[in-house]
Amino acid sequence: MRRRLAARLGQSIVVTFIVATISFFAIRAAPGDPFSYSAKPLSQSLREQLRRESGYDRPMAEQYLRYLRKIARGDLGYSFNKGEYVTTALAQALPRTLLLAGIALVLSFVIGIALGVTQATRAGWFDRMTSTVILIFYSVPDFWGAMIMLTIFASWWRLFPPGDIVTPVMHDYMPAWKAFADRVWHLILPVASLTLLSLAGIARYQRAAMLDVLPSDFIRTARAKGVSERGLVWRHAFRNALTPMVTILGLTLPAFLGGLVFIERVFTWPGIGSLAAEAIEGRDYDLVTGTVIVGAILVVFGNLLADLLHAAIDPRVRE
Amino acid sequence: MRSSLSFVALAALLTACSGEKPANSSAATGGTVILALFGDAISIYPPSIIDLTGRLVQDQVFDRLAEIGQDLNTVGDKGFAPRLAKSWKWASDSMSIAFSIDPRARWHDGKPVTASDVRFSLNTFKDPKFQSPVASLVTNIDSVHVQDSLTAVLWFKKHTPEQFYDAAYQVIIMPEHVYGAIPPDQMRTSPVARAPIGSGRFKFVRWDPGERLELIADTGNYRGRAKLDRIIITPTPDAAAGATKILTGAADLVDNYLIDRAGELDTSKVARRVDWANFGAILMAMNPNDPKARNAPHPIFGDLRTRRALSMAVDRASMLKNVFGANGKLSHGPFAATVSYADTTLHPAPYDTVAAKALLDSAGWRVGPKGVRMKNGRPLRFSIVVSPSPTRRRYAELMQDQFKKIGAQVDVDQVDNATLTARQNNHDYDALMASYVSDPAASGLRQAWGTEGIGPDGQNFLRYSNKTFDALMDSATASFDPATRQRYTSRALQTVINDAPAIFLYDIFVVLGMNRRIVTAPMRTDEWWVNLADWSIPPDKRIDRDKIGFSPKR
Amino acid sequence: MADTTTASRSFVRRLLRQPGARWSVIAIALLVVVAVFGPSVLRHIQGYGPNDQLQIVQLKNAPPSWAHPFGTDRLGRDLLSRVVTGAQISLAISVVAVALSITVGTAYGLVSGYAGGWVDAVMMRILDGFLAIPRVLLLIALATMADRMPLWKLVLLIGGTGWFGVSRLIRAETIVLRRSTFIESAHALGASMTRTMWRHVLPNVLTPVIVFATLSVGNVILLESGLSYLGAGTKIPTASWGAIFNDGMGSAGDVWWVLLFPGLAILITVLAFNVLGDALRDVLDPRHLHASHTPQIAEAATSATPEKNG
Amino acid sequence: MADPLLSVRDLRTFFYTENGVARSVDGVSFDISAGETVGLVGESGCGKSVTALSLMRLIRPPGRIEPGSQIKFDGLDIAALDEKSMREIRGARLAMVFQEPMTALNPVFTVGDQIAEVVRVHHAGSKKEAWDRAVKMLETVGIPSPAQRANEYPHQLSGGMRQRVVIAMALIMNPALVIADEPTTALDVTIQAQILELLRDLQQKFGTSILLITHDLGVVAETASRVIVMYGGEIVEEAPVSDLFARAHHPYTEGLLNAMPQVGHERERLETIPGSVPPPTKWPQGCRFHDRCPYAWDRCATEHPPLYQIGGGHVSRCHLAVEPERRAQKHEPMVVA
Repeated sequence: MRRRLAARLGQSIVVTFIVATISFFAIRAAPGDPFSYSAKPLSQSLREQLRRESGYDRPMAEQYLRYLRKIARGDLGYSFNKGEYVTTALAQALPRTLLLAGIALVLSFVIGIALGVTQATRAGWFDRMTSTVILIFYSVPDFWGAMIMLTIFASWWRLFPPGDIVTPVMHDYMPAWKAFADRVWHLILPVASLTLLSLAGIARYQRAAMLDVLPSDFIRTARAKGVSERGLVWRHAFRNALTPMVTILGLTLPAFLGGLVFIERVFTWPGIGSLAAEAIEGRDYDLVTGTVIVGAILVVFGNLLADLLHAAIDPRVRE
Repeated sequence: MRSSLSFVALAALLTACSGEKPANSSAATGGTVILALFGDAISIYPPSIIDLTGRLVQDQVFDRLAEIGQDLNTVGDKGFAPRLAKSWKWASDSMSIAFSIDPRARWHDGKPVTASDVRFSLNTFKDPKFQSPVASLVTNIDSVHVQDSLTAVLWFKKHTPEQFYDAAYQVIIMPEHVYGAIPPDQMRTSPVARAPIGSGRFKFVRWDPGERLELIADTGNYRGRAKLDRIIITPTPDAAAGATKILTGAADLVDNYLIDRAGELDTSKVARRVDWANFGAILMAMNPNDPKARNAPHPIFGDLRTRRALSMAVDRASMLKNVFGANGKLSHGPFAATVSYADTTLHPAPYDTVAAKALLDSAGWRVGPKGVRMKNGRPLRFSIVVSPSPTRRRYAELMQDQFKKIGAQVDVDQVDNATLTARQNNHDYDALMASYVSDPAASGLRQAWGTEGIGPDGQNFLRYSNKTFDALMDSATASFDPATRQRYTSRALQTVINDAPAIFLYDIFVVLGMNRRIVTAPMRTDEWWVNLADWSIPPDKRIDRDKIGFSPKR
Repeated sequence: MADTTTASRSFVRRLLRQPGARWSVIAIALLVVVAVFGPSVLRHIQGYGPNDQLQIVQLKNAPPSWAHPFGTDRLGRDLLSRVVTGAQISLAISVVAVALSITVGTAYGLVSGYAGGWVDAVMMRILDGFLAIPRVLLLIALATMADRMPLWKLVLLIGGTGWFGVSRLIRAETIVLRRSTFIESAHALGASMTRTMWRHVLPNVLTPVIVFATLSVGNVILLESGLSYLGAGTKIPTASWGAIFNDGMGSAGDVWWVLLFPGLAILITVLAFNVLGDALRDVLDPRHLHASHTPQIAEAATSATPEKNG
Repeated sequence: MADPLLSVRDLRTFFYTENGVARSVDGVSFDISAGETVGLVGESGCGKSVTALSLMRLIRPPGRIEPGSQIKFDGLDIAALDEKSMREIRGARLAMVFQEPMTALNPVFTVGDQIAEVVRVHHAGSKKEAWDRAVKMLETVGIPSPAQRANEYPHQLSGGMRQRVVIAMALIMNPALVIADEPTTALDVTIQAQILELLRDLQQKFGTSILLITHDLGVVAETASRVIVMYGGEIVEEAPVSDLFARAHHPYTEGLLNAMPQVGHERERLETIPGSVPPPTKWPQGCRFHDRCPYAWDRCATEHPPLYQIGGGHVSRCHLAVEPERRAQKHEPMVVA
């Protein structure tokens, strides 16, 4: 187990470096460099100076090696548009994204799994109806879904705030419990949108996984032992259907982060997704590679976590 | 680079520790106003400020020597109001002006404002290392002489009508003891540049880029405490989100309300509509040079007949109605109608597709297969570069179809703002939807359209060049008689219109969404925010966030 | 011969018996008809095209009427002809992009799986890298960094970022088959490598690839609309559904038709392809999830299922 | 004779599929006495397993036990029992040993846990007691170092061990009747013998009745006292085991016996019954075996034979019982696959 973990860890680090390489070359495939697109009016001489300082005038191979060395040191560069180190900007945005994404991820898995299991065990109109509703959610563009939520619950029916992480200004002056409530109040719409849009996929998988497990011989064995239906579903079938779900957890992470870009944008949530969109628009090279690398690290280590969970659930992969 | 940055980080830490005096709001003062602005500031260090949000912050945190009057007169010192200079004295030959600093003026860190700060600021603005966009405007100032700690004498190279304007208005006075410590080439990445200390009626508190920028009233300000306690700027690039914020009261002001939805403001109980026209205008620039072979004339726009034909092919009045409804303002030429030297009797060539087609025929563009005109085997095809701004994009799309009707095939090239700026600076475009902010001074016109403005640091990005125009503007700016100035200026403007270097579309017209509880002070044409310190919120209308005063944060 | 026809007939029957499959097949067939003939028929009837601005003042945001059943947009263009043309453009984008993804993914997977050894290891790590980057992020990065974007470039981008999952699947299947005896015997008989691949590997992966492709079409339509929302879509005034939808944003709430019709078009199409994909999967491969013959393929199959935004 | 432990009357279990109604079990009646071992034989598709599942009431939709069927077990009518009472019987009084030890155990729980679960769901002891009983039961079924094995997962055990676990699970509540559905099919020959041996020992030890379902007559010969042969969803022959081997009456039984490898009698090749079992949606008219029968005559195609009494406790569903002379006219069956 320990060896397997070490191997997976090593693999994760390798993948992270590959992602760094991909983003390095992808960005350099585009015409120009950060200084030819800087929003600030820079004179030709200053541009040249900046290029020299940042090493953009060096051969590609040398730039790449320097870049890898920097990354290995944990230095992701400097954002000229934001005027701060990329790591600083990321450190600021990451907790917000993790808060939003973490809650939504847990909720969408819990609700999605519960829904999928219920569907699988209750054939008939309930299954058909929920499947249809779920498929509709699955087929709606993320930003559209989020915009509809925003319009209904923030514009028409002003139950929730139309964006931001906390009430601007007032949050700082609230007593602790109120500040907490304020945070929750701001979280509800983006979390609900993200959850609704991602739980659709999860429920679909869970339903399929349950339908796969339910006809198994060991379920029949359990039934023959006198185990109740609830015990069959939630103890015997569920544990087994969870195994593929853990793999799904790892595999949905990139898609989930992709959806996050839209949700953060619609709800003006200043997390990694907004940062990435902003960085790309501003051609902030170091910030672009930084967000991509952090996104990839989230995915890669999410997969690692999924692997560990897999081992925890399924004794067959434990050795 | 790394070590120097950590040094300035330390400096920032030290400045951040300087205490703020708690004081509570009263009946006369109080209120927190949240501004949901389209973009975050790019820079808030005065010499490198280029965007509106940055200017807004600058105008609250910093002062000039004197402030331009509501009529925006730039000639002489008529209308100018004292700011850091409580008074000024012209030398008899007008080659120098002695400014007396208000002895009550203090920087936000408590140190007094001195004449050497004036000298420092002027030198900073002139220093080419800072790349200040206004560097070329202050070239007429020769030097600053510190006569005593409260008297700065500015010397000019020559006596010009706008020399006072150049000196008193274009230069922002900054504290030498704060900014002087940092070498110019490190200013770019210095935290000091991001935590300004000035003498204005609001002082800077914090800036989380992309999220919020906070200013609070400087309670001991020499010009009086601002009536509001606090200003928060939250960048809101999504216009629909901005609209929702203002209609729900989450924000107090949106600076660019969706023009199609302006009607919502009229019916809202929370917000109201404030129309504001500024010095901006939008035009479609036609590159006089071939973007591929830099010094060759442009294969399409090199010909005056073609440029005029294209100008006449678009129905500017209908497009204005489509985009702005009844509220739009049609451009009269290369200037905004709000500037003092505007001549609204001028008009670009009228909408006339028949004439436009005839002109194209005479220029050799014959209708070819599929309706696209051809000349020497080359189709009449060009692209319009446009930023994501919804109105400009809509104009580009409207023109695209109208050009098609006279046989020109147009591609609309929508790019992000950074790319647009880059391509504008590199002259890498056929046509480009540009915003053009008229300088309130006629001399600015010379910078923007004259031959002298061509070059990497100049403002004539269009590279329009006409000797007649240059001569007329020389005569205009040299004259001290307003009527004569205007006569020459009008003729110069007509010259540009005749040359059709661009299609002059509309004067920028902005709908501000404003919370109803705010009582505004007079808004100036160039900057609606200029009297923000005098905006107020009546005590009976204050909401929670207006009542927090300066009580320290949790 | 007779065998295959009855087999395919029973396949169709089984497919149509899946819940919603009949409905989705009808919807897709209709869409294809509309996409192929709709634009030219409409142009013939109406006398104008999807990009023609009819009356920029009087017909700005005109509500649905007899002359303009879907209403007009803010540039005075007929929304019906735009949505119909959008069917052609959006379907073309997705089909070509998906075809591209599958071609590239198949080639990559075949080479990797067949080569084995360190070549395979390197190719797979690279793939892991691509799979770890959210596709939306990769796409907007590439789309905004590359200046101008004609339609073919958009197709290239979408297709070029959609092959990672499918190549994993192909690789897994290739490895299984390479190890199995009949490939060895085919080799012994002197069959060339390419021939072996064609004859043995491709038929075996056809099923998951078909399912993947069907589900991908809907996914690409969503991606295209998402890119348009972020302002990185096709060139103006191309009437792709994402672009039409994007045009409608920012209009007041009472101009509902500019959002409703393109939105419905996207929703119905994506829904139809998803339902069909599900049905195909259930019919072609009942043990689709984890009960596949090898765990490797099971994992690859799940990863090859196109995730929304994935 | 006392009331039998199990008494099945006219059991009919049909599946309502897209291709029609599958009459998998179609009017089966038999008894099992306490302590008795009965073999139920037939090819796959004859309805043996469905019969077993019907007795356990484990038939899932689209299948159902038809009204009118009667399963009397221990004085209760299982066919009419509510689900809750049925659950109390399952695993406790009536247990089942399944065919595939590989898949019959849940891969994610330890074997001890799975055995103890039976005790727990029947509220027969605390968690600890249940575990202890499970370990003891593992010992009883002959698993070495049971305390350690109880903590292992199914995939860590060999096939034979797993089948012992399944048997332990079935017997832990000391049920009155164990239905063993092909308990040895998936195992290799030496293990098979061990498992059968185990079953016999346990039966003697606990006095359990066993319904042994198998396609292998050899297994029956070693274990059972009475044999029921099923074909086409019906019982075609029933006899004491010695009787059946000595005087098989039904041509189907005859075919099964001929297909059986016999120790000591090296034959060139084993005979097989020509053709295959028809799908349960399309049982043939008349005798359901007639198209594969080497003696079939016209009567067989039209008249469905009843169960003829042929001797003490020996019945056969074949018209040969009334027209024995036909046995001389052996011919090729009508349908040859």
